[in-house]
Order: sequence, then structure tokens, then C-alpha cells
Amino acid sequence: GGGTTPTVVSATQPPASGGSDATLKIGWIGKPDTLNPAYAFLTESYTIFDLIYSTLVTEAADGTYEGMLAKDWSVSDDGLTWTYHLKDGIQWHNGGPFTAGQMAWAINAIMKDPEGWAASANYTGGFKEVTAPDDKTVVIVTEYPIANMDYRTSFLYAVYPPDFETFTTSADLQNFTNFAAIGTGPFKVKTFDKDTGVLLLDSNQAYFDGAPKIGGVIFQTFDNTDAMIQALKVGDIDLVNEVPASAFETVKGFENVTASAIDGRYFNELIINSVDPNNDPAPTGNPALADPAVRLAIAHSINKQDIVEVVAQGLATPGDTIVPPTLGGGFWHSPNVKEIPFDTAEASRVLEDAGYILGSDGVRAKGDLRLEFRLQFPSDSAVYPRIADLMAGWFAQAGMKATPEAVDPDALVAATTPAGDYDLVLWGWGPDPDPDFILSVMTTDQFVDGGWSDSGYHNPEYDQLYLDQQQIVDKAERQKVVWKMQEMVFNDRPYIVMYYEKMLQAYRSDRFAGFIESPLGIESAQSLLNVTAVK
Amino acid sequence: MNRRDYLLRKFGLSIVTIFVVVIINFLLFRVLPGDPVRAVVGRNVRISAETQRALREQFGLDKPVFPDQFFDTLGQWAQGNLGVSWSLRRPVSEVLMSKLWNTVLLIGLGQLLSIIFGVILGLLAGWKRKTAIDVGALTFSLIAWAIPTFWLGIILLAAGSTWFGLPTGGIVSPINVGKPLYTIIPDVARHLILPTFTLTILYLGEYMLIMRSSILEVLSEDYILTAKAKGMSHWQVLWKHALKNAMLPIVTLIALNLGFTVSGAIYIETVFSYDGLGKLFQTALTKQDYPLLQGAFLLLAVSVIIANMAADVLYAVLDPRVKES
Amino acid sequence: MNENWTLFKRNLAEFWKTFRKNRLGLLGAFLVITSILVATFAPWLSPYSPSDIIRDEGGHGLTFASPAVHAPLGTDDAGHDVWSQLVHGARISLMVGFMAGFIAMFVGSLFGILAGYFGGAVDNLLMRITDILLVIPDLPLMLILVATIRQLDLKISPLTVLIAVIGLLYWTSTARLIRSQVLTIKERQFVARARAIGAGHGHIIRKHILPQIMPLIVANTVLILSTAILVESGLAFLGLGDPTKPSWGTMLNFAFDRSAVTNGAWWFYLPPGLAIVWVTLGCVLLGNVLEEMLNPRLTAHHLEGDQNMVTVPGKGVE
Amino acid sequence: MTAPMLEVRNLYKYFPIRQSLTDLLRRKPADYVKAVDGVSFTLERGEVLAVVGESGCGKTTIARTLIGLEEQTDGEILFHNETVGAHERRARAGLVPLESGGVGTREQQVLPRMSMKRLRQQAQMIFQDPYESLNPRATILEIVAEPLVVHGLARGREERIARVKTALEEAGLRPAEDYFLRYPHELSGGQRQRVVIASAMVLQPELLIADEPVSMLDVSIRAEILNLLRDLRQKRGVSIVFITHDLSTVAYFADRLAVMYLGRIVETGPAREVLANPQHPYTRALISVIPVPNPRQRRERVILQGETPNPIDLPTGCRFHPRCPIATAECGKIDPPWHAVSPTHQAACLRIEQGTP
Amino acid sequence: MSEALLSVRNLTTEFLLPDGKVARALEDVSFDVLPGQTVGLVGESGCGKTTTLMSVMRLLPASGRITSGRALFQGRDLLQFSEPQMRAVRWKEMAIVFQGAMNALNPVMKVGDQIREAIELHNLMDREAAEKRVGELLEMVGIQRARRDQYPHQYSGGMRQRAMIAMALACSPDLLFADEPTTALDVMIQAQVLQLLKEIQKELGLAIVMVTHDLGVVAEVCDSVVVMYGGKVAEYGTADAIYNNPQHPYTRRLLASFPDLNRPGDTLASIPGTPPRLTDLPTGCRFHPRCDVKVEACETVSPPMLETEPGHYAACHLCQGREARFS
Ligand SMILES: Nc1ncnc2c1ncn2[C@@H]1O[C@H](COP(=O)(O)OP(=O)(O)OP(=O)(O)O)[C@@H](O)[C@H]1O
Ligand SMILES: Nc1ncnc2c1ncn2[C@@H]1O[C@H](COP(=O)(O)OP(=O)(O)OP(=O)(O)O)[C@@H](O)[C@H]1O
Ligand SMILES: [Mg+2]
Ligand SMILES: [Mg+2]
Repeated sequence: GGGTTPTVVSATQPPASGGSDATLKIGWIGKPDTLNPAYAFLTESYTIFDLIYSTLVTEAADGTYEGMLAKDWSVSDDGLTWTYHLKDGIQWHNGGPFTAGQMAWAINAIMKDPEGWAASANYTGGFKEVTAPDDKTVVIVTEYPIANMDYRTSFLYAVYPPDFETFTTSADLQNFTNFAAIGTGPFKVKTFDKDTGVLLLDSNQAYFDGAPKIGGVIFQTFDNTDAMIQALKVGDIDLVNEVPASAFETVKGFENVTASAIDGRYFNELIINSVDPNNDPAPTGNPALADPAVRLAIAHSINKQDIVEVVAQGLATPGDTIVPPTLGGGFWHSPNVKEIPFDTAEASRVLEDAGYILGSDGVRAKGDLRLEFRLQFPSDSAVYPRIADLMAGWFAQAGMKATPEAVDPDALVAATTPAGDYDLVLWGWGPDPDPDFILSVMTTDQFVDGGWSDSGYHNPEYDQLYLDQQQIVDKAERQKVVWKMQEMVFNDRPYIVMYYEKMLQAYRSDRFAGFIESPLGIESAQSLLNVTAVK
Repeated sequence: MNRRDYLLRKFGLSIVTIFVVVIINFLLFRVLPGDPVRAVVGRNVRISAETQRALREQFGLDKPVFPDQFFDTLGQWAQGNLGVSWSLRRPVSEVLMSKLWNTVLLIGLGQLLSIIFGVILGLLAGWKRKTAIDVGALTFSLIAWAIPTFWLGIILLAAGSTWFGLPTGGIVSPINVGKPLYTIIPDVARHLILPTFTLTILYLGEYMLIMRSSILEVLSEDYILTAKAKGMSHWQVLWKHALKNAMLPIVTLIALNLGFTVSGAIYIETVFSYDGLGKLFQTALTKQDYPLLQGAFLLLAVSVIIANMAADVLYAVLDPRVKES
Repeated sequence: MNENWTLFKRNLAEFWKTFRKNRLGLLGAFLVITSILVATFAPWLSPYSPSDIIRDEGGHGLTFASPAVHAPLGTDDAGHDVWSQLVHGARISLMVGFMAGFIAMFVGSLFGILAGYFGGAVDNLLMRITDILLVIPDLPLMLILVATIRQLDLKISPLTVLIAVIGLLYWTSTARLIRSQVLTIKERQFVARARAIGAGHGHIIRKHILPQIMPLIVANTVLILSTAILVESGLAFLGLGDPTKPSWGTMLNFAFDRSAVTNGAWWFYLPPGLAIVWVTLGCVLLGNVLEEMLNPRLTAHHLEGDQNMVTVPGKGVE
Repeated sequence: MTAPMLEVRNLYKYFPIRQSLTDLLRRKPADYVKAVDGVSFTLERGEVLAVVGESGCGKTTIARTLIGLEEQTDGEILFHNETVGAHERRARAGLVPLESGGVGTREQQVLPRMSMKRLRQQAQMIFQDPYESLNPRATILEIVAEPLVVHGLARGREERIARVKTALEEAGLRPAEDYFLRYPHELSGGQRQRVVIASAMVLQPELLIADEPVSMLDVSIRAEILNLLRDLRQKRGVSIVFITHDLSTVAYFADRLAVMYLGRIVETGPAREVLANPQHPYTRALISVIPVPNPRQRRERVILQGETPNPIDLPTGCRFHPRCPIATAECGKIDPPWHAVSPTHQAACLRIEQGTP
Repeated sequence: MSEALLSVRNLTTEFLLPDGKVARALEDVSFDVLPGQTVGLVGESGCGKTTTLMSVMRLLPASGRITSGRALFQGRDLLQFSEPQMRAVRWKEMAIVFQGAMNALNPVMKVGDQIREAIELHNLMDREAAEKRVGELLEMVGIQRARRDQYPHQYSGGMRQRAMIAMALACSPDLLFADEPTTALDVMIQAQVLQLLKEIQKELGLAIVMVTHDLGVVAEVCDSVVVMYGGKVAEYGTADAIYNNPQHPYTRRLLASFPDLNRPGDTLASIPGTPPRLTDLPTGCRFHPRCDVKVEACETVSPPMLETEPGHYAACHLCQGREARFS
């Protein structure tokens, strides 16, 4: 442990005031089920939180962290005490002054009732004490050094204490929808219609970092992407935060519409059954999959580029490790892995060398081990069947037989964890900005009922590294460990990451300008604070 | 068997049917080995195993299916409490009610139009058998029957939005949400055009076909000849003697159709993103939101059963012959 | 036996004689037969395998290529040849439709015959079951059933689940129809005569009931087939098909999900629908004609023909 | 004295009426249609017994019960002194209260029993409607051979065809081969009724039960069929129970006559005698309304007003009294016993006993 | 015969069969109906009795065509009428009781309303008077007034038949067609209905054309008789002449095949063979294939209608008489 003390100074300058009344209309699929950060699970809710609430620290467009409520912050040398100094002039949406005590109260509330604050409780794990020595200072004391403190504090929202003080039971708190949320963010809730999902946000003219230059934002829920895109085309809405890949080309062709494709965090992987044969219940995957040669051959038999081009319509990048390059602006992604080239001849050779002989039916076998696999995927996606089709074709060239099979997602969860009743599965992840979560997915601990591990990857060394990286406050040190872990997964291949999806968004360039294209999305607070109406 | 007996029996059957639906409704969702909580959660990084356990408890899934869950659920249903939707986090009954009227509006309008035009066309086609009207109407209804609902919807959607600039989905333009009534009504009407048209076309053919064969049958009856022999003109015969007799089978069909219309609504509402029960059902299914799904199914089934019951009553009132043999 | 063969030939010839005259029936038969042929010879009719990806010279997948770019029907969102998918989809759609239809027909006929012939308690039980099934909204029930069975993970293929569910839910109308028919046949004198001779139930059902309702069953089966195909396409459209074995409904599901409408890719969403209409219309036409042949409504009704009735010379124009 | 070929003793056939739910809940006793209510008669070998009466009086029911299509509620049917009937299910009938006071139970039979199957080889039925009693999808060969097949009687195809041929030719369809492969709809009504008769005769039965065999036929064809039946009886000595509502044919055909009213026989005797000297007022009315095909012989007719009472609530006393032109108060109270007009001719009417019919 | 109420002359009616053939159901049918008289139409099933009535009423099914002839009703030719003219005549001047009248009542309409409808249709009287008349009519046919509000299914078969008769009399027509009014009925009910018709005729003085194949019924009620065979009139004369002095072999055989209680014991004479198929009519006399006294001419020459004695006509080569000439 130990090392330098990083201090980040807020880089944002207070912008010149003087916005317009123009309201930005955003169309999306889905809608927030709650505006209560204690118990919100849908990403839509978090998109709104980003706009209405503030946190001590926030992720910047480049993946680094910058102060939001905090003007600056520092950590003690033992890595256990974090001190945040707040900015001046912060007000609640209702005009009341915001104090450090309220921030401390909000964090303490989570620590006291982790069940009620189920959605945030993860972020306060290891917190010992949170205090406000004065109106402008928040101090967080932790039990052990916490490596990803910035990430964590970027999810600890400054909620308005009077709204949250009254709950006596966790269930009451959970059922509170808070649709008239009060925060300190750049936008404030005007109305929310539960049935139609239409959410009206007004600009917060008193926002401490300078008011937005637009009058407000409306979120409109669509049930169907066609309708949404049509609405964008005719100008009923100004922004679509998720354009389906299949329509992206068309949208790009629209007049007065700018479509952006930015590298995102979502990736799709091929899961190879790596469950410990001694596991209880015993896995039923094809035992040949445990053979590194077979895994290598599989890796050689996946044409990631082709998948990207055909299935993802070019709107993705071929992937390698489980930490996408967008995390931390590329900071966490290991540059050290060497891509396995698509080469079915090579795959054949690898298998041949390992003793798998081509049978008359075109399937290789070594003794009882036939290279014949189930290739399952969740049935609710239109992408996986196509990948599976392609893959089965390539596998066949290498003498392996994969039978695509669509399975209900629910059943697929049951089949993978902890039953281990599968061979190959196609699935995807949308990791958090910090690598911690996605690394946890590969730990042995997670291969339990309700856990996140589906590959059944079990590697004591990896597990140890995972625990280590959690406490390395020094970013550079932690980076080394995180890289190492990615490389282990890449080489052992419980997952073969196929591609990283791009975030596809579009907006009316004839109406608004100034969007910041970043993995945070053009509808993020940073971006919207920068947006101006086009006259 | 007199009329009262007939109705009593139908009523009894309705009760039994509702009971069967309730049982199916309950059982179907409990035979699943999978973890519904996991299904709701999906691959959501924010929900720890801890939280999942809490959820399971909250949904009552930690108790044995029988008798605890069964009687708990039954008791709640009996009180009109359909539980809380997992995905929407709102009471199921509230969600259902908010969508019910949309569907009633769509189906009601579609059925009304198709009944009116279907009956008129069927009457004309039957009366003027083998003429151009008849052949045209017949061809139309056969084709309408053969077209998959959702495909017709897709085509009308594509055509309507490209050529007529009609909205591609929803029930009201999002911009108009919360606006005064005079802005909303024309907007809603515009949104209704395509789905209603689809629904009308689909059922028009069926009503026409039934009305046609019904009127053909009636017009072949001896009492029609009697009426004609009395010196009545064709219109008089049709109006006074044929129509009522021919309408009798339609009444039953309308009620039965309600069930199928609800089915059709699932397709149509899906295609047109129309915010009604059908769409809700479909979403609940994909999200595996069991309380919502159960509630929706119960509502759909019970309303169809009640509609059927109503048709039976109506039939008994209309037809003096109702006397089960 | 020789006589039987003669009779069969004669009956067939008679059937053909009446059938031949019916143009709509011929059209129906043509539609159905062509689709069966297409399904049978799918591999020979399609230039590609449905999972082949069509690529340009640079090896890039041609997605949403219009028929002008890639004949004959363009490509879908993943660069598959739509025509090949359509032709292979015929196999799945027809297979599911036909199997489900036959199950429905079998169950329906069995229920109908048993209920109608034996009456009493058997009838009561079977018909109450039918009544109940009849009012439960079918599509929601099917959706729930299919979804649930799928989740049970019983290791049966999704198509089998689909077939079973459709087949086991769509027999009610057949059962009622057959039952009412059996009820009238049972009361006819030749059945009483057979009983008076001393024939047993088996003999009566086989020799007297079945031959009477067989044509009805056939006509009804053809109609049920069309329903089954429609229902299959609907379920597949709602995402309950087997994406690894795409039927026409699955194709439409893909088309709709992957914004074919937005992309203006009419060649992706029009043909599968037309194919469905092709088959179902064929079945409906055929079924209607068979039904008509069963109970011909030769006599016109009483309001017809007034104008032409009197052709006596010298009759003034009205 | 040898036993008569067929003897019917006190035959009852009640059809239960489906009760309404409300009645069922109130435990109202079940109602019955008393279709046959205590009928007895005998039939000798080679004899023709005509049963006449208005519609609904129970004629068909008797026929159906005789042939085992219905199970009697009470009473015995003896064929060559052996009882017949579906004994196995008799217990169920034990609950039916009979009009005559008793309940429909049967004591253990002491007489030997005859199986239904054997009876059906020896007794055959001819139905009213020749258009309806032939399976439209079976060929004539199949139809006529069916009894042989059902009873497994003909050995081999050759024999079967031979027997069918004989039967068809006997019924006047010559040459029989022409008809083998025809369907019923290719025959005229008269020919069809001949086929029916042929299929009834193919087993060479001793008893024919003919339920209005000619009423559906045109007058000109009617005569052919009646003549055919008469020939069969003379040549083969079959006995015939001839059911009709047309008294005028009776005179040609029947040896004896039984007149039925509301489930009972009210008068029986040699056909000629009864027609010439009817005793029961109902028989008289019936005879008087027979249209005579000669305008010079228009007669005084006794036209009974109203319609036959329904056989559920039978009138008390003599069941004919509400419509009887000569009824007295007594008739409403006393169920008339049999009165012997001659040794072979009986009638059930109080007024005959009083000497003023 | 100018005083005739209805004179049918050379009526020819054809049916277009579905297979394109033409069935000539009536050919050259002529007869008269005098006011207050009952005419019987007899013949085997399918000989064209119903078709005759329907042709006169112009109520043939769509495939029917009246191709020639006249139907003079009170001197006016019905066949020259327009459809609206015809409608005015129907029921008001001539009414019909259909074959199988059981089903001729609308099942969902009260019986009384159906009768009243006929009266109101022809604007004969106001509602109240019409209502009164309905009661009278029902009583006349022996149905209690109170039952006017019942539906047909609540009536017995005989009652329905009588209600039909009441309905036919509603507008006091001059001519009543009764198409086998008793065939479906029981002997006793049949007698009741026949008695009723006779009484009504006596009372109201209307003419009746009665179709039946029961020779007994005809003898019972008819003044004159038309015997039809295969769509043609075989013999036509007074009832007495037909029964006691039949000229046509067909009439004779028909009479002989009818059982007569007064002549028991004889074997019944039957007419072998079947009636001619209309699409496949024999040449010459239509009866010749079944005739036992036929001569050569019968097979080739269609016999003309001969007047064997005044008012008695027969179409047979074996008959003597002058050729009939209907005015
Ligand atoms: N299966 C049955 N169930 C109930 N009632 C019946 C049944 N069969 C006959 N009846 C009734 O029994 C009575 C006698 O009927 P049956 O058929 O024996 O009369 P019938 O003398 O043959 O009359 P018809 O001359 O009309 O043929 C009738 O009232 C009839 O309604
Ligand atoms: N709509 C029709 N189409 C074709 N042929 C018909 C039609 N109606 C009647 N016929 C034929 O015309 C002939 C005369 O029929 P009609 O009904 O007048 O006979 P009918 O003497 O009344 O016989 P029945 O005594 O059976 O009532 C029959 O041969 C019949 O087959
Ligand atoms: Mg009978
Ligand atoms: Mg007739």
C-alpha cells in the first residue's frame, strides 16, 4: 500500500449564464420505475439521477473522476480517511441551502439500512463512519483501503433528507417512488406521468456549476423503436439515446440528424463451461471443453471481425478481454493480450495435435470425447441466433459440431448457475465504469445460486488477485493487477469476448448543438450542460 | 329446461370456468423451476445476491407452493388484490386499470365498425347471392381470414406512415401528453386510425361471412316464403323477418370473438405499440413479470367469460325458443 | 378387394368431377400443393443455405440488400438470402402447422365422436371441458403455456412445444362440430337399424358414424391447418418460435425486431407474410369448397330470381 | 298347447324426463313419458298383427322395445317362451313408479333367457323411412351383408354374396348383381324399401317388426311393398308385427288388429271383425275418419276434438274419457277392464259393459 | 268458362338445374277454379303439384322459369303483372298454406303479430281493428284468443297448421291454395283440419285449390279434380267423374292402388316402374313406360287433351272425345 495522494481539482469552469427556453425532447424505450435511489435498478432511473442529483465526485467524459459537489478531495496516507471539501453556493431544487451535514446524513442512511437502500448499499461496503466536521467538509472513514472510492462516491447521491427521514421500515423506503424528487442537480423534476412515462425536467437556474443553456428536458417513452425513429425523423423528438444497430444506417441518412457511434461498455461473450468437475451438483458440460487445446481451437474458430460486420452491422469492435477499453478511458484495459487470429485450419491443426481425430461424420473425437457441443443463447435476442449460426459454421470447418439452441433466459440462468448444465452459451454484460464488478464475475465465490459467475471459472490465484485489487488505492498499482487478471481470463478462456458494442445515439442537429460524445452518453449531465439550442 | 334453468346452467359453467382459470393461473407460474427473481433482475449489476434473497421473500416465493402460497394468493385475489408488478413496481390492479380503457377503446371501436359493416355487407351479399357484391365480399373476407393479424398491421403501419404520415405507434404523441383535451382528442384519433382499421378489416370479414351464411339460411326458411307470399317487398322481408333471426348467431359470435379480439389485440398493440392490455401482457411475458401476467390473464379471461355470460343472457332474451333439448 | 378398388376409383372420379368445376377450390388446391412442393424441394429451390451470409467482393456481409442488389428477394438484417429463408421457412411453418393441425383434428374428432356417440355423462364431461377451453382467451393462454413449458427446460425442442400447445388447444371447435354431427347421425335410422341387427359400438362407429363424418373431418382438418399455421406464425412473431429454425413467423419477428420497416426493407417483411397468406388462403379455399360439397346449398333462397321468373312472351317490362 | 312365438306381458316403457335444476333441488319426483303403459299381446307363427293408433300413442316404442333398442321398464317379452331383454341392466329400472300402482321391478326370472344376439338373428325390424334407414355411404352389398357380418354367419365371401343375392332377388331386385355396387341414393324409394326388406330377410328371421314400412312412400309404390311383405309371409311363414296409423291398409294385410291409445291397447281382435264391428269409441272414431276414395261415399264422421293428452300426466280413469263422445262421469274414475266382445275380440270400455257403446 | 275465378292456361314451367340442364316441371297445364269451389290437385310425388301453385303465385325458387301460358285471375293475367302489382294481389286476393306449414311461421315472432302483419301490410284496417280481427281469426280456427301472444314453438303441430290457415284467411282472399295441408298430420288432426277448411269455405265462400296425394282426402272435399302425371295434366273433371268414371289409365291404376276399407281383401294393384325424370322425359305419352294398355302411338305421339264428356278431360290416345279447347 501507500503511495502518492491523488488530488483532483474540478476542471469545470462556471459557464456564462443566459440559456434559452428550448426544451430538449428525448425519446427512449423504457422508463424509470422509481426516482428513489435507495431501490432503483433500471438504468433509466440512473440516467435521470444523473440529471437531478449530484454526487461528491463524478465520472468525466474521459473516464477520469472529477469533483461535482466536492471542490477537491484527498485521502490520508493509510488510505482510510477521505476528506471532501464542498463547493460554494449549492442549493436544493426547492431553494434551501445544501450542507455537508446533509450529505453525511445521506451516506449514513445507506449504511444504517442496507436492506432498504439495497441499490446503493454496495457502494458503502467497508465504510466505517461518515461525518461533517463543518458545513463544507465531508469526511469518510473506511475500515480498509478502498481502491475504487471515486467510483463509489460517484453513485452516492445527495438525496433530500426531509424526504427520506420518515421511513420506519425498509419496505416503506423501498416502496417510495419519489417521483417528485428534490436534488441539487442541473435539472429538476417538473412532472412525471406514471402511465405514459413522460417525464418533464426543468432547468435548475440556480445550479451551482452554472445553469443549463436549455429550458428543460422531456423524456418520452416509446414502446417500439420504429415509432421512435420515425418521431426523430419528423422532428417530434430531438434525441434518441439508443438507436438499434439495424436502424443506424437509416438514421444516419436522415436529414438534419446527427448519429453518433461511440465505443460503449457492453460486450458479448461466448461462455465456455469451466465448472469444477467436483462441484455439487456435478456439471454436465462436455468434458472435452476442459482441454486448453479445445478452447484454443474454439478461439481460432471465431471470426470476431465477421460477427462485428455482419451481426453488429459494423457498429462494434472486436473484443478481447472482459474489461472493455472504455472503462476509465482505457486505463483499465490490458494492452498485453495477443489476439488469437481467426484461422480454422490452425484450429484443426491444434485439435489434430491434441489427438482429436476427424470422424466420418465431420466431428472430431478423442476416445469418448466427441467435440460436439450445445450452443445455447437467451431466446429474447435477435442477435445471438445469428452469431450462433455463424459460429456453428466455423466450428464445423474445424471439425467441431455446435448445435444452436434458443433457451429462455430464465431457464438459461438456471442451467448455468449453479447447475453447470451447458457447453457453450452466448451472452453479454454491461459492466460498471469500475472494473471491480466485471472482475468479480470470474471469481469462484460467485458460482453459487444467485451469484454472477456463469462460466464456473475457478482459479485461486485469480480469486486472491481480485481481493488484492480491491484495496490498492494507488491507481497504477491497481492497474497492474487488473491487467493481470484480464490476461488470466483471456488465456484460460472461460469467456471468449467477441465484441464490444458501440453506443448508438442520434440527435437533431438542426435544433440543438454542443453534445459531448462520450461513453457517458450524449444525454449525460455533462453533455446536456453544454448543449445549446440552434436558432 | 326452461329459460331460467338455461341461464342458471350457463352461470354455473361461468363460475367453474373462472375457477379453472384461477387454478391455471396460479399453477402455471409455480411449476417453474427457475428463479423468477433472477428473471426480473436479469444481469443487473446493482442487485446483489443479498438483495435477491430479500426480493424473493418480498414476493412470498420462499414459502411452500401449497398450501401457503396457494391460499395466500387466492385470498388476495378474492380481495381484488392482484399483487405488485415486479417490473413496474406498482400494484397490478392499478396498472391494469390504467391500460384497460385504452384497449376497450381500441377493441370497442374496431368491433363496432366491423359489426356494423360486416352485418350490412353480409346481409347484402347473402341477399344478392352470386352477384358482384357477394363475390367481392366473399373474396375479401376469405383473404382477410387468411392474413395474419400482425402482418396486416405491419403493412398498414409501413404504408400508413410512409404515404399518409400517420403515427407509427402509441396512443397519443408524447408531446401532447398532459395537454388539454382538445389537442389530445384529434391526436388520439390519428393514432387510432391504423390499429382500428386493421382490427376492423380482420373482423369485418368474419362477421360478414357469418352474417352471410346466417342470412342465407334464414332466407331459405319457409317463413320467408310465407312473408313473401303475404305480399311483402324484399326490404320488408329482410327487415321484419330475416334480420332478427339472422342476428341470433352473431350475438354469440360477438361474445366469443371478444376472446379472440383480445388475442388479436396482443398482436395489434404489439405492432402499433398501442399502450393497452395486449401490449402490457406481451411486455409482462417478456419481462417475466408474473404478478402482472397473472393479473392480466385473469382480467382477460374473466372479462371474456362475463361477455359470454352476457351473450347467453342476450340470446335467451332474443330467442323465444331457448329451451335446451 | 376388387370391388373396393372399383368403388374407390368411382368415388374418386365422382369427387373429381364435382371438384373440378369449382374454380376457387382448384385455386386452393393449387396454393396448398405448391407450398407443399416448395417445402419438400426447399434445398433444390434455394441457391443458398438459409444461414449462408451473402457478401460483397470485399467479403463484407450484405445486410438489408434490396432485390436489386441481391436477387431474387434481397437479404435480411444479417445478410441472409431472404428467398432461401423463405423456402426453408416453408418447411418449418408447414410442419408445425400440419402437425398441430392433425393433433387438433385427432383430439377434436375423438372428443366429438365419444361425446356425441355415447352421450350422457361422457358427453357432459367432455363438453364442459370444451366449453371451458372455448372461453379462455386462447392467445394469452398459449403464450403463457409456451413460455412456461420452455422455462421448465424439459429438453424438448421449442417447435415441439409449439406443436403440442397449438394442437392441444385448437380442437374445441372441431369437437363441437363433430359432436353435433354425430348426434344427428346417431339418431338416424340406419344407425338404429344397425343396432337392431345387433351391431356393437365399435362396428357402428367404424362402419356407420366414421364414413359419414369423414368428409367433414377432412374439410375441417384443412381449415384447422390454416388456423394452426396462422397461430404458429403469430406465436413465432411474438418471439416464441425457434430462432435456430426460422419459420415465416420467426422471419417476421426478426424483420420487425430489426427495424425492417424503418429501413424500408419491404423484401424482408412482405414475402413471409405473403407466403403465410398463400398457404392459409389455399387451405381456406379448399376447406370451404370441401364443406360446400358436403352440404351443397344448391337451392337458392327465397328472395332470389324474382326478376327472371316469368319469361312468358309478351310480358311487359316492370 | 304350444306356446305362441311371441308373447308380450304387461310391457311398460317409461322415458324419464330431464328435470330442471330447480326441480332437482326441490327434490320433486321425476316425471316420465309413459309411452307404453301395460301392453300385452301374443303373436303366432305366420301371423300378422297390426298395431294402429294416432301419433305418439307408443307404437314405435313397442317395436323398439321388442327388438331391444330400448329397455323395457317393466314386463316380459317372451320369444318361443324364453325371455329376452337386456337383463343385465334391469336393476336400474327398479325405481320407476308405474301408473298401475306397482314399481318397475322384476322378479327373478324362472324362464330361460335368450340373449339379445340370438333374438336379433330371429327378429328383424323394418323402419319407416327407406331414405333414412340405409347408410348413404355404404353400397347395397355392404348393407344387405351387414347382418351376416355382424353375426359372423356367412363363411367366406362367396357364401355371403350368394346369400345377399338370394335375399335381394327375393325382395324383387333382379338381377341382384346390378345392385351390389350401387349406393342408396341411386335407387328409388320403392327399391330402397326393398333393400331394407332384403337386409332384414337375409338372416331368414321368424319375426319381422315393420314400423310404418310404407307411410313414406307414394301410393303407387306402397302397394308394391305391401304385396311383397304379404308374399314373404306366405312363402316363408314369417310373423309380422305391422305398425301403422293407416287403418285402410290393415284390412288388406293383418290377421289381427290392436288399437292403441296413449300407451295402452284399447281394443284387439281379428282385423276384419274389429273393422266391421268396432266396439271402443276410439276405434270407431278412428275408422270413421279414414278418407274413402269415392266422393259418392262421403260418410258421417266422428271427429274427436282437441289433441291427444300428453303421456306425462295421464287422465284418471279411462284415459280416453276427455275426448270420448260418449263418456260418463264414471269414465273419469274407473280404469276400464277388458270386455270380451267375442272369444277373440276384446275392448276396454265401460260403456260396452253397460251395453250402450 | 268466363265465370272462372282462376283460369290456368297452358302453363309451362321449367327449372334450370345446377348442371345446366333444364327440367320441364310443368307443361301445358290448364284448369279452372270456379268461385266457391274446391279443386283437388293429385298425383305422385314430383308430378308438379306444388310447382303449379307456386307458378300461379309467382313464388318459384330462383331456378324456376315460367316460360309460357297464362294465369287469368278475375280476368287479369297474373303473369303479365309487375312485381309490385303482384305483391298487391298476394294474400289479399289469394293466399296460400304451404306444404309443411309447420315451419312457415317465423319462430321469433308472436303468432298473433304474424297474422296482424298480413292485415296491416295491405292497409286493410287500423291497428285496433286488426288486433280484433286476429282474435276472431284464431277463434275461427279453434285457437283461444289468449294464445296470440305465444310463439310458434309453443303451439302443437296441428295448431300451427290451423294458425297458418287463420293467417291465410286474414285478408279474406277469394282464393286459397292449400298445399298438402294435412300430410304431416295425424289422422285425427287431419280430419279436424279438413273439417275446418270445409266449414270455412261454407262460411266465407272462397275457392280452394287443394294439393294432396291422398285420393281419399280429395274425394272427401273436392268438387273437381286435376290428376297430374309427370308435369302434365292426365285427367281433369268433376270429382265424381274422376272417381267413378276414370278415363286415363293412370287415374285408374292410381285409384286401384289406393286401399279402400270398403273393399278389403283384394290384392292392391301397384303401378310398376318409377315416375319419369324431368330431365329425361320419355317421348310420346309420359305414362307409356308404365302403362299396361299402351298402343304404338303412345310411344311416339304426345296425346292431346280430349274432352271425353262435357267438363271431363283426359290426355290419352285410348280415350274418345273431341280435342279440348280452353278459352
Ligand atoms: N327416447 C324417448 N324419450 C322420451 N320420450 C320418448 C322417446 N321416444 C318416444 N317418446 C315418447 O313416447 C311417446 C310414444 O312415442 P312413439 O314414437 O312410440 O309413438 P308412435 O305411436 O310411434 O307415434 P308416430 O305415429 O308418430 O310414429 C311419444 O309421446 C313420444 O314423444
Ligand atoms: N327448385 C327446383 N329445382 C329443380 N327442380 C325442381 C325444383 N323444385 C321442384 N323441382 C322438380 O319439379 C318437379 C315438380 O315438383 P313439385 O314440388 O311441384 O312436385 P309435387 O307434385 O308438389 O310433389 P310432392 O308431392 O312431393 O310435393 C319435381 O320433379 C321436382 O324434382
Ligand atoms: Mg312411430
Ligand atoms: Mg309438393
